[in-house]
This record gives sequence, structure tokens and C-alpha cells, in this order.
Amino acid sequence: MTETVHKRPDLTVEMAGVTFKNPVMTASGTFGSGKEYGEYVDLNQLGAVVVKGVSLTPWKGNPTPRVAETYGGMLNAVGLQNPGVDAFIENDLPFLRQYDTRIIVNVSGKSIEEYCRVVEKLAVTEVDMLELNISCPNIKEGGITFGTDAKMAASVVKEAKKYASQPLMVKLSPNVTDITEIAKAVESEGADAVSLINTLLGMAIDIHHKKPLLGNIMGGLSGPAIKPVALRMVYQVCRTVNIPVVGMGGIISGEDAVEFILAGATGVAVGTANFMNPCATVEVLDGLESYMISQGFSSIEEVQEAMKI
Amino acid sequence: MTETVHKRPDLTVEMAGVTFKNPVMTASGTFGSGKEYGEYVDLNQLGAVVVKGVSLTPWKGNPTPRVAETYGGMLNAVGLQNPGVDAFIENDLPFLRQYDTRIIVNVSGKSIEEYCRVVEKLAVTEVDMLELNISCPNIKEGGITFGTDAKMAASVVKEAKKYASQPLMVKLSPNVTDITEIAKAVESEGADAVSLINTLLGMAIDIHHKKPLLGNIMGGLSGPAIKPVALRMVYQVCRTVNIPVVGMGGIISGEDAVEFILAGATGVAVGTANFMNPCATVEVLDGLESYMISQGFSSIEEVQEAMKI
Amino acid sequence: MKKMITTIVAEQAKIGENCWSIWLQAPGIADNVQPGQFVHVKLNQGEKLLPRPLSVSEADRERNALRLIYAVVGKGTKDLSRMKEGESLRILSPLGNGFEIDETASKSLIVGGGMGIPPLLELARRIPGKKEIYLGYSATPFLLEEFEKEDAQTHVSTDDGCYGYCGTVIERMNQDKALGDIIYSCGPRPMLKALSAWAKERKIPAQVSLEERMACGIGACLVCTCKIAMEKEDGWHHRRVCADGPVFWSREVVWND
Amino acid sequence: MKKMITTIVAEQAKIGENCWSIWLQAPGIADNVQPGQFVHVKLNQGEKLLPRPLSVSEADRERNALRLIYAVVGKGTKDLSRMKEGESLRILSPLGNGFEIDETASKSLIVGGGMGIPPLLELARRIPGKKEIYLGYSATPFLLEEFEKEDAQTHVSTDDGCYGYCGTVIERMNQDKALGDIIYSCGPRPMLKALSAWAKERKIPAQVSLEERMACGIGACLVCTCKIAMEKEDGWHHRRVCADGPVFWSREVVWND
Ligand SMILES: Cc1cc2nc3c(=O)[nH]c(=O)nc-3n(C[C@H](O)[C@H](O)[C@H](O)COP(=O)(O)OP(=O)(O)OC[C@H]3O[C@@H](n4cnc5c(N)ncnc54)[C@H](O)[C@@H]3O)c2cc1C
Ligand SMILES: Cc1cc2nc3c(=O)[nH]c(=O)nc-3n(C[C@H](O)[C@H](O)[C@H](O)COP(=O)(O)OP(=O)(O)OC[C@H]3O[C@@H](n4cnc5c(N)ncnc54)[C@H](O)[C@@H]3O)c2cc1C
Ligand SMILES: Cc1cc2nc3c(=O)[nH]c(=O)nc-3n(C[C@H](O)[C@H](O)[C@H](O)COP(=O)(O)O)c2cc1C
Ligand SMILES: Cc1cc2nc3c(=O)[nH]c(=O)nc-3n(C[C@H](O)[C@H](O)[C@H](O)COP(=O)(O)O)c2cc1C
Ligand code: FES
Ligand code: FES
Repeated sequence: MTETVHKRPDLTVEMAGVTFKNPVMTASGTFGSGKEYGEYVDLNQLGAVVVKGVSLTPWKGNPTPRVAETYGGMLNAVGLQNPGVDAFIENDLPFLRQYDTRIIVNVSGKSIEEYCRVVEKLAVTEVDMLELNISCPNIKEGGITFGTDAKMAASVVKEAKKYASQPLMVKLSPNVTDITEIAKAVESEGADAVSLINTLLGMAIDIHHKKPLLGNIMGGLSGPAIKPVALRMVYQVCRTVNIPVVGMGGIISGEDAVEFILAGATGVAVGTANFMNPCATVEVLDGLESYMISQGFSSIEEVQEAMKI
Repeated sequence: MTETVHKRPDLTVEMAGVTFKNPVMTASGTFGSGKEYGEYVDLNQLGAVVVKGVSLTPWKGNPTPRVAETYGGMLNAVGLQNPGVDAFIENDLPFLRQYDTRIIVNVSGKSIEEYCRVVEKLAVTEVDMLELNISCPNIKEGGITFGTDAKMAASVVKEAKKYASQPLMVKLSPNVTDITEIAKAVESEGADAVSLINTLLGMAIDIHHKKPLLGNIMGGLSGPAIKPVALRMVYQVCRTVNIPVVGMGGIISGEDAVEFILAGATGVAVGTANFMNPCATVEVLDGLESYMISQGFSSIEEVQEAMKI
Repeated sequence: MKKMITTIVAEQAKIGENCWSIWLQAPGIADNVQPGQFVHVKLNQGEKLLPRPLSVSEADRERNALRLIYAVVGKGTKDLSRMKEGESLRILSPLGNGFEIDETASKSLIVGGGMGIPPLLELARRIPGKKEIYLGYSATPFLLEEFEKEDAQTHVSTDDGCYGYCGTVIERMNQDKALGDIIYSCGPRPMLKALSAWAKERKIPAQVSLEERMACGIGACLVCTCKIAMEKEDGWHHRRVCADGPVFWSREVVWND
Repeated sequence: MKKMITTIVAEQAKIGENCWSIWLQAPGIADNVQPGQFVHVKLNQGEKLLPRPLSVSEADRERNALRLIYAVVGKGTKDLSRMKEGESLRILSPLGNGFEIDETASKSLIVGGGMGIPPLLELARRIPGKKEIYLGYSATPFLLEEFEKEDAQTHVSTDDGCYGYCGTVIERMNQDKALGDIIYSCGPRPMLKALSAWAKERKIPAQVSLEERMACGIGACLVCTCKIAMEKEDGWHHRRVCADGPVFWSREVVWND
């Protein structure tokens, strides 16, 4: 018998000219600005920290309750509460810069103008990539409207690109008839990558009080419950566009991450799983690496190309 | 202390002139033609048996594997295997007619012509209502195309109405940007009721064999995982159309059924839950009745109107 | 009316490498169970909705108990293996059509492979007359002691040669020049396919027990189909493994895919 | 690096009508826990993803154990109540900011209502000097014995009058003409709101422990916010109950909704 020597696989990935030490990122809005989880996870281990959505001015967000648990998932209606891009740059960015990880900033807006102004302010900072959130189901103006209409999506990307100095990733909404159409539209206007999925619009009712469980009535569904929908969309988009895809939606283990990479994703993001276990990101990373070792994969690209259809 | 005497609530509901003894139905495709579950459930207790989709000619359905379990849900890709409407009328209908329950037949087709021919054949039978399935994600032609395009949906309903002698319910797809638009389109062409949701298009990958878990690659996601999406859509549609709505998607308990009725549904259907427990339908019914008694509701209509927003 | 039966775990034991045995007890549970039938086991975990089909390996009417033998291959069987004596477990039982026992055969061949072997134990007991048993394992055998109690010759083969003949069960049968009037078989699909060809050559009718992923387990959902030959309709149609099977005549099964 | 702690259930007991007490054991678990802090309890059920926040009722450094007292109100607490001695349970601990103990107060008032009472037990122990404890229950009291061990007067009121004063805790305080330099309080929002007005009238600073549904429990997800007054920005902003609270000064809380 010969002994197989397992070389550590190469986990680095490249997207739009940016190199990430591994594909595992945090999903925007679930990881704050990294500080809180920094007590539980060595941020240096992550491929990237994707911070919560920032807007031009401070946003107060939605009334409470903002969360409701559902079967295998959760609804949230935070409504993009954030202190505004200036406060983010001043208070949160320096903290993150201490770590050897990529920083991706999630950008929110209620108008094309607002998106552009935020992108402009971030253009001069040490941020590695921007993620344009055109898919938040929790705010009425902007967000969702951009994400569910191919023309609107294309135009916000086109304008934002003019102000961006970093690569621009666009976060897509799953609440659409054909996600590939939106993906193609943003690609054609210069999006450098796409990330998906954002949350599915959902609802839960308190039958004792006979009213919605969320203050905002509806909210975004996330967690393992949505993984099959997320995986399907990532698979469809990967077969449609030529830019890299970051997949997310219900990833709680290394195996889940592998499914997304087999579907074609270059990066994967971990969201709701952080709430189940604050060390989820590194556990996903470890699981991914073990899988690659046991299957003899030496790079992420090999996994991406291994699917047999 | 005074003793409250609990009168048994009135569970009957009416839809399009048809009276149902209670709102609890079976979800098409999960209950066969009633025969198999008839050994586990007294079919006389159900509001209606909604049988599996029937088409003009026999359909073989998709290759196996046709099922994959997911977190809190399942994917199926049966592909509407059925022996055709003639065989259904000859072999299955007489069995069902023995019971004192409403019979709703789910109608599939790959063209408007096919839908119409099936409706025409059923027009002369003792079936109480038809459910036009314009939302099956598992067949390429027809089905899904009709369900995701308001114009197509409207035209199939318009034509089918010409041949129908029974009220026509239309089964809507959740894989759309705005389900209220489709609901309005079918209402305007004379749909007598709408039922929703059909399954969400999803996917799962076998990471050991590096291929999709389903023979058909993608399939329809059902079960408790999708309940928040289903409930949201039922709520939206109930606020948009004036025809009755049958709600379904992840109902596994009486409490779940109550949520859908509070959201505005007149009827509720139980699908995947049957696989978890063959007596699920009657358990949902019992739970609904207990809730009504404990909350002092005397009719389903009262529950429908009790939501405080 | 039938319903889910609540059973009590009477015994749980590891009987081989990744091979577990569980005895479930409930009144009347062992009545009318035919060899080749299966039960649908409901696990109590929220994440997993669907029951898991497992063949009945032994039915003990005196103790009102069923024995299931299973391999831990995923989350469901892992949970099952963690169940302890005295805990309760809900099942649907008995499901499917078992083997059709030919009482007139002068000699029966019983052929099993891997996790297809367990249901053949109850079958072996019930088959009258002369019988020969061929069991193929990938590695260390299990249930051998039980089979050897039967009044029949038991031939063992293993893929790695760690026990008995080194090779497939079919190779072993060829070596022995096995013959009989009828074959009863359960095992992985490639084995059944090869056996089907083997039987066809020798004109021996063979019953094979198939596996397919299931949801309802009772014939309503149509997810568990297999291709069965028929005269019209392109030569085959889909039949339900759970309700029309799991046992089919091998000559009727469309093997080529 | 912090992480989830695996604790062992050392004791589980029902201590009142729908009131349960559980002791969790793990090395170092009771170190540095402040009264008013909470733990986030991870249940092992697939259906339920989110941990459940429960206040620390007692912290025993010698036994390395924490005591949680809880009511069964839904699926999570139901599952918790089914856990048995020796089983393991994962938690995040300690979380949030506890009460700020004013060592200089000449007399402290401790006011609790319903399931807000448990965290006040450890608090009562740690407050130096004179103190009076007001506890309001809807019906049969729990934890009374423990409170009565403290060197303080304990006044009980119940909504149904089955024990002590019949009425709200505030009515009881009015009747007693209660006074003090500082108030520490935990209970349902309507009680805290009324108490806040009561304290304001009397110019007594009051700390209140708030509840809100949570996800992360550590300040990252922003689902657990409450409205806190501030000079600019329309007079209030959202702060996180889990990380900025759960204890706030009552005069800063925006109560009107
Ligand atoms: C009629 C019938 C009788 C069976 N009898 C036995 C038996 O006696 N002993 C035994 O060990 N196993 C038996 N099986 C297989 C058994 O049902 C599966 O191993 C089990 O369902 C896997 O569940 P899991 O949650 O552990 O695995 P999962 O996590 O669900 O899946 C793990 C692996 O098992 C495969 N699998 C899942 N479900 C099935 C299924 N229904 N049939 C075949 N493969 C499946 C999957 O493709 C996957 O590769 C039988 C199957 C059928 C259909
Ligand atoms: C900081 C903090 C400390 C707490 N300390 C205690 C304690 O010491 N003892 C105790 O019994 N309870 C305490 N609670 C409340 C406790 O967290 C909830 O009762 C519990 O999470 C309900 O879980 P469940 O799965 O049983 O109920 P679910 O099925 O989730 O919900 C049942 C009901 O409980 C309500 N609920 C759910 N989560 C919360 C929550 N986080 N806060 C308030 N209500 C909620 C829901 O609105 C619903 O009406 C505390 C809550 C917080 C925020
Ligand atoms: C509490 C919460 C807040 C979120 N906030 C944002 C956000 O600010 N911007 C954004 O693009 N996505 C946001 N999301 C969506 C997640 O980034 C992610 O797309 C989604 O939750 C699916 O992944 P998951 O199932 O792993 O959580 C949020 C999700 C949650 C649960
Ligand atoms: C195995 C299976 C087969 C189905 N077949 C049909 C069908 O023939 N026609 C149809 O309209 N819907 C069909 N559906 C969709 C269900 O009727 C229902 O809309 C969906 O499963 C959501 O409900 P549930 O979560 O309660 O299962 C099928 C669902 C499953 C799981
Ligand atoms: S599992 Fe449903 S028909 Fe066989
Ligand atoms: S629960 Fe996440 S911020 Fe408080």
C-alpha cells in the first residue's frame, strides 16, 4: 500500500483582480463591522469581511420586533439601520484595517444619486471591494426596486461605476422571475462580480395576537431553509455571466459551501449561521478544506469545474 | 365564575358557489387520487381532495432520483407523471365519488389547447372544481411559462373558461417578481379562485458524486421551509383580488393553517406534511378547530377578518 | 384506519463495521409482515422531514417485534443509531409488497449483497424446501450466524477477500455452478443487474428488491419510480418502488440506465 | 478568543407553575458574571436556529455553575425544560451589561415582575447596604425562599391576590410609601414603563432591564433594538438591547410606543 500524502490545498481565489486568501466571507448585515465577532473569530482567517450596509446619511431602521424565527430559517426586518458612511469610515474602518483580510463594504441607497455619493466617499478609502445592495426587501424606496427590474439595476450600476475606484460587486435579489436577466443586465454595465442571494421576502403571523410577528409586517427570510433556492440561482447565474459569483443563502457547514462552489461560485458568504454559532465562518472554512483534502482537490477552481451534469 | 360553553365553530366555507365542509384540502400531487391516504384518513372529514395533476395524454414524468430532502423541506421533480385524464376519469374518479367530500382536479398542459381539452373532458364529470396548474416548475414546456407571465396566464384562463362547467381555480407560481400581478391577470379573465403557492424552484448537489441530487437537476421546494414565503404571497394576493384564495406551502399543523386564514385565505391545503405523517390533514383540521374554540371564533370568516395590521 | 405506529426501541446494537441492528416493539407490529416488505421510519428531528425506508430483517410475532438492520450513511441513519433502548420511534408498517414465495420450487437460490442482505433473513426462514444462500459483502460479513442457523448452505464472498470467496457474489455462483428453480435477491443495483442477466441466461425466474429514494412510502407521491417493461407506451412505464414493489420480477425491470 | 461554551445540566427542576430552574455547569462559567447579564442558550433542534436569551439568576463560582430560571412559553423553552441532568447544552456567556451597582446608595429599591424577577436574585445578593425588594407575580410566587434569605425586606404582590398584596407591584409600593436612592428593576414592559413614571415623579434614578427578540446576542445584527433618547436625531436613536443593554437608565428609554 502506498501512503497518500495530502498537500494542503490552495484556497486562494481571485475576483476582479483582488486576491482573497480563501473563498469564505461574511454575509453583509450579519457580522456588523466585524468588531463583535472579532472576539469569537480570528478575522485574519477569513477571505473577506463584508460589512453591514452603509448609506449616505444615518438610517434609523425599522420598528421592532425585527426578527422572527421560522422553520429552519429566520425573518429579519432591520431596515438597514446604520450610522452613515462617514461614521463608518471614521469608526469602523480603522478597526478592520488592522486585520489581514479583505474588506468589502455593502452600499445602500434610496436613489441612484445616493448610491453614487456613498461609492464616491468610499473610493478614497482603503476598502478592497464594494458590494452594491440593490436587493434589500426591508426598505420601501430604493433597494428592492433596483433589484427586481433589469433596467433599473443596469442604470444604478452604470452610474455607480463612474465613481468607484474599487471593483464593484452587485448583490442580487432572489425575489424575481428570472435572476439571470438581472445578472446579465448588471454585467453588461460593468459589474465586476455578483453576489447572491439576498433574503426571500416572507412573513410570519402571531396567531395569539393576530398580527404579524415583525413590526414591518414582512421581512427577509434567510438561513438553511432557503439554501435550495440560493443554490439554484447561483447555478443559473454562474452559467449565464462571465464575472465571478459569490454565493450565499443558508450556508452553515463546509459541505454547504462546497455545494455552492460546485455550482460555480468563486466565493461563499456565511450569514445566519453566525447567529447559530459565532464561530460558523471558520468552521465552514475548515469543513471546506477537509473536503478538498479528502477528495484530492488542490484548488478552488478545480472544485468549481468538477460538477458533472 | 361563569362557565363558558364552547359551541363547535362552523367550519364550512364557500368558494365560487361551492360549499366545503371545512377549509382543509390536500395539495395536488402529494395525495395521489386519495386512494392511498384513504387507508390512513377518513376522506369524509376533508374539505376537499385535490388530486394530482392530470393531462390530456399519459405523461411518464422525469427520471429518478425525483426527490431530495433539504433543511426543513424537500425538492421534488416528479414532472407530472400521470395516466392521462381519460384513465383518471375511468379509474380514480369513481373511488373518490364514494366519499362525502369535494373533488378538485388539478389540470396540466403543455399548450393552451391541451389545457382546454382536459377541462372539456372534465366538464361532463362529477368533479366540483378544477385547479389549473400553471406553475409546475418541473416541466419545461407549458406549466411554468404560463405561470410566470401575466399575459400568458390570462390567456390560458380565458380559453379554459370557455370549456369549463365547474368553477376554475388557478394555481399560482411563487417564482415570480410580483405574484399579485399574475393573480390580477387571471382574476380579470374570470378565474373563480386562486391557489398558492406551488413549489419554489430549487436545487441540491451531491458533493460526493459532484452532481445534482435530482435526475432533473432542479426541482420544486416544498415543506415548512417555504412557509414564510407562501404566507407572504397569500397575504399579498388576498389584499389584491376579490376572489377566494386557497393558501398552502409548509402547513404542518393547525397553527400553520390559522396563519394562512388570518392572512386572508378561505381554504388551506396540506402537501408535504402528508409525507411526514399520513394523518396530517385531519390533525391540521383538529388543530384549526381547537384554535377557533379557544379563541372564541364561530366561523372561518371571523378568523379571516381578525388580523390587526 | 391505519396510522403511524409508535414503537419502543427494545434493543440497539452495532453488529458489524457500520452495521447496526435495532429491534422495535409494538402490539401487533409483526403480524402480517412479509419478507421483503419495509417500514418507513420517522425520525424526530425538525431538520429532516421525510421518513427513511428500511427493510424488515426479522419479524418476531411472539415478542411483537421487528428487527431492522441498517448502515449509517447519512443524517437519518446516524440519528437512528443514537436511539437508545426504551425510547420511542414512529413508523409506518408494513409497506410494499414482499417476495412472492414459490412453494413448489424444488430448489431456491437466495442472493444478497451488502445492505440488501438483511431482508433475506426472514425470507430464508420462510422458504420451504431446499435452498442455497449466496451472500456478498464488501468486507467483514454480518448476520452470518443468523443465516447459518437456517437449514441451507450459505456461501459467502467478499470484495476484499477477508472472508470466504474473494470476488463478487455472481463470480462465486459461477464457480459453484449454482442452479435452482427460482431466485430471490436484494442488493445494490449493479449486482441485481448482473444477476438479472445471469438468471436470464439460465432461464431462471428471479425476483429482485429495488431501492429508490422515497417520500410518502405508500404510493401517493410518485417520487420512487423505476422503469418496468410493458407492451405499449415505448415499451416501459414508471412504477412505484414503494407500492408496486420493492420486489419485481427481474425480467420486467428496465436495467439499461 | 471567546466561543460557545459546552455546559452540563447539573440540575433541572420545576419550581412553580410554569416556572423552571436549571443549573448549568462548566469551568470558569460563573467568573465575571454581573447581575443583569444574560446567556444565549443554543438548543439542539434543527427546526430552531436561534439561541434563546435567558438572564443569569445565580452565579455560583465555587460550583462553576449558573442558574437560569425560565417560563415555558414556546418551543425553545419547552425543549429546554425537557433537558435532563448530565446532558450538554451550548451557551454564549456572559452577554450584555448588567446592572450598575451604586455602592454609595443609602437605600436601594429592587423591583421585579414575573419572569423579570430571576436576575434580581443575584443582584439582591450583591447590593451592599439597606435594600427593599418588591416582587410582583401574576399568581403563585416563585423564588421567594431565596429572596427571603437576603438581608432585606421582601414585599410580595400578586395580580390575583393569592399571596401577599392583591394588585400591582407599583400599587404595593405606593401603599408602603416606598422610597430609596436608586431603583433596580426588571419585568414586563408595561410595569417598567409605570415604574419609570413613578421614579421620575420621585426623582429617583432607576435602572431597567429590557427584553427584545434577539438573533446574534452580541451586538452585530441589530435586530434587538430599543429607542433611547438623545439630543440630536429627532430626539432618539436605536440601541441594541443585547450589547448596549439589557440594562438602561429608565429616563433614557423612550416609552411611548
Ligand atoms: C425499500 C427500501 C428498503 C431499504 N432497506 C434498507 C435496509 O434494510 N438497510 C439499510 O441500511 N438501508 C436500507 N435502505 C436504504 C435506506 O433507506 C437509506 O440508506 C436511508 O434512507 C439513508 O438515510 P440517511 O438519512 O442516513 O441518508 P441521507 O442523508 O438521506 O442520504 C445519504 C445517502 O443515502 C442515499 N439514500 C437516501 N435515501 C435513500 C433511499 N431511500 N434508498 C436508497 N438510498 C438512499 C442518498 O442518495 C445518499 O447517498 C432501503 C431503501 C429502500 C428504498
Ligand atoms: C435579555 C433577555 C433576558 C431574558 N431572561 C429571561 C429569563 O430569565 N427567564 C425567562 O423565562 N425568559 C427570559 N427572557 C425571555 C426569553 O428569551 C423568551 O421567553 C424565550 O426566548 C422564548 O423562547 P421560546 O422558543 O420558548 O418561545 P418562542 O416560540 O420563540 O416564542 C414564544 C413567545 O415568546 C416571545 N419571545 C421570543 N423570544 C423572545 C425574547 N428574546 N424576548 C422576549 N420575548 C420573546 C415571543 O414573542 C412569543 O410570544 C429573556 C429575554 C431577553 C431578551
Ligand atoms: C439580520 C440580517 C441583516 C442583513 N443585512 C443586510 C445588509 O445590510 N445588506 C445586504 O446586502 N444583505 C443583508 N442581509 C442579507 C445577507 O447578507 C444574506 O444575503 C442572506 O441573509 C442570506 O444568507 P444566509 O442565509 O447565510 O443568512 C441581512 C441578513 C440578515 C439575516
Ligand atoms: C411530490 C409533489 C408533487 C406535486 N405535484 C403537483 C401537481 O401535480 N400539481 C400541482 O399543482 N402542484 C403539485 N405540487 C405542489 C403542491 O401541491 C404544493 O403546492 C406545494 O408542495 C407546497 O405545499 P407544501 O409545502 O404543503 O407541500 C407537488 C408537490 C410535491 C411535493
Ligand atoms: S414514495 Fe411516494 S409513491 Fe413511492
Ligand atoms: S441580537 Fe444581534 S444586535 Fe442584539
